Amino acid sequence: MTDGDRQLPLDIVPIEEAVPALEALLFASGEPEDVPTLAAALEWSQGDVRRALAALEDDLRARPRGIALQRDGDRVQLVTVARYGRAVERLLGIERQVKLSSAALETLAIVAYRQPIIRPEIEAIRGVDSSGVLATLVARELVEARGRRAGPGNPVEYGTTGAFLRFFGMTSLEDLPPLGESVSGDVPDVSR
Amino acid sequence: MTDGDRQLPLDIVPIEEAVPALEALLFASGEPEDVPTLAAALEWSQGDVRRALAALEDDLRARPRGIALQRDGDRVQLVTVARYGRAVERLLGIERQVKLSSAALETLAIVAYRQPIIRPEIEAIRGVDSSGVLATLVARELVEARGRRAGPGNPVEYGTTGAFLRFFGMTSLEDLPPLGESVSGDVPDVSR
Amino acid sequence: MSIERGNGLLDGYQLRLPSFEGPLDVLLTLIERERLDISDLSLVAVTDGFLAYVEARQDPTAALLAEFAGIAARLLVLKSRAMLPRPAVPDEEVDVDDLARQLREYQQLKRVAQSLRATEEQGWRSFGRPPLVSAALTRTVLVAPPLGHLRRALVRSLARVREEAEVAPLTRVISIGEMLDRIVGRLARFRHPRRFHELIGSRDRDETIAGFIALLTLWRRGDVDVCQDALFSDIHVIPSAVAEAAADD
Repeated sequence: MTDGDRQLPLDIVPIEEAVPALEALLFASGEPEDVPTLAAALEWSQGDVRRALAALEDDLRARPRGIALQRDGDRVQLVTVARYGRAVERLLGIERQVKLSSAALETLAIVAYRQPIIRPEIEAIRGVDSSGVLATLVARELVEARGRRAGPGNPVEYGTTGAFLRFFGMTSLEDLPPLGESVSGDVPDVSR
Repeated sequence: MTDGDRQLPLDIVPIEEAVPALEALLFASGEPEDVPTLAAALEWSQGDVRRALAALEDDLRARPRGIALQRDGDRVQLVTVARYGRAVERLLGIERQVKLSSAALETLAIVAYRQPIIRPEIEAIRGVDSSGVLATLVARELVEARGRRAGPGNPVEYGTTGAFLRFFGMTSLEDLPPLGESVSGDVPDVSR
Repeated sequence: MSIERGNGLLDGYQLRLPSFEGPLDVLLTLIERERLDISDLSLVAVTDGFLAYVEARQDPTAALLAEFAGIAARLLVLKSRAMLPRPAVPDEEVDVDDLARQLREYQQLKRVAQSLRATEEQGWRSFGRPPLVSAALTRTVLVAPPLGHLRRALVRSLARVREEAEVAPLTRVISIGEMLDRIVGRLARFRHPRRFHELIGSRDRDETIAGFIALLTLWRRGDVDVCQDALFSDIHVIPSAVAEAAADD
């Protein structure tokens, strides 16, 4: 993509760009998506999405590619081709030492001390969007959904897991270092 | 290559299939990978991996595609092209975040061009205290601590993240807008 | 009693006060509004406008006032040099305090920030891909930080929010204009040389800075004369009327 392409954003993606646009959407999703969902995101008709999916499928088959379109009933998903499966397994088998980012540690601390907590409450404390970092903590099984809070929208409540306790070498949440009076009183209460 | 051939997992990927193989690996990983890790997974030399990455980058740019190769230092990752940013946001249900403040953008620009940079250097350029705005950028994972600079007090050095590149639809720091030439040094001398 | 308002620029600035990020931002806006290139000469040209802006700011925090005062002092040094005959300025001093160069660098980065803002508003943005949950668990060996870091992370997060929520100033600090009135009032009462700290009536750091700028302003207007026995010693302030009377004798 060159600077020349850097035009205004595409609020509505033209139908001629069906193949790259669907590739971008299915790549970012990582989950099976159905036609109505894709149609809503692209603001196209469902018929246009179906034709576009067929075009993407043809395009992926026409050249040697590492990814393919998988159909499961009316749901579609991008997956890696079997041909490179062994290399993919080797890659995913290579252990990497990863430290929690400071954003992840901060979010984990908020969940640990304030559980059960909903995302807007976390964001009220941190002052920034926390959906991505929360998803990472859930993927690493340090944080989990605990159910839904009664109220408008029934938001998901989050809490820490057993893996979280083991990770920090604790036997229960009572092992968390005490916060002290001065800190515990200052948490913004967004429920009011 | 027929469909039948593609079903067979290869133990060692021939170098001719570098482009689709790397596409499969980076797709499956979803995270930034460095050259040694990719080389270990493919059982290729690091030089081969570097050449293969360049070939993948060229291939992705040669046709209208939905994904691109992001380079952040020595780490590479597949990302969606910025052109479909709005449609991806709608699919993932990402609400538009609170806009970055002018102070945050100013600080971000300074970190991007002058990295690695320490806080006093940022403040020397901006002329104002920047501790609060820097903490916000770190919390948003647009800026990260990179280590400490040798010297008095061993101050923390900051740099931009992969999330910074994606936030502004860049695939590498080379996509940063150029610093204005007209102001780079040859300012007309009005005293004449 | 009010100090001169540089070319009537001030009215426009009062409307735009909240958008300024600091003294360099104000300076840059003044220069760009006059369509000047950044140079020592153009800095001198907007010095009055800058001082008027500092005076008009209603609610500067202590830290911000100090930053504005620092730039004001550098501007006044430039201005005094411009007024003095050339040979009086040692050459090596010219590069020591290169405000113009700093402002040019700031201007460049400010333009980049504006371009980033446009990109952000366009929604021109890339996305990665979530790692497979199984891959996130099997591949990555998370290195646990010490338990105490958890508590520290929460405390830091809470502290950050408090810091940013603090839009109101800590305390009401004296404005340059008020300080000018105070100094002029006391000078009028005494009618003979006084020491700087007697005139401002405070040892508070911010009031001292405000007092110093006010004094420089009075000196620039020719209302007072100043002298100092030694470096860093207290400044003696002589009302011009007194100095002229002494000269006439």
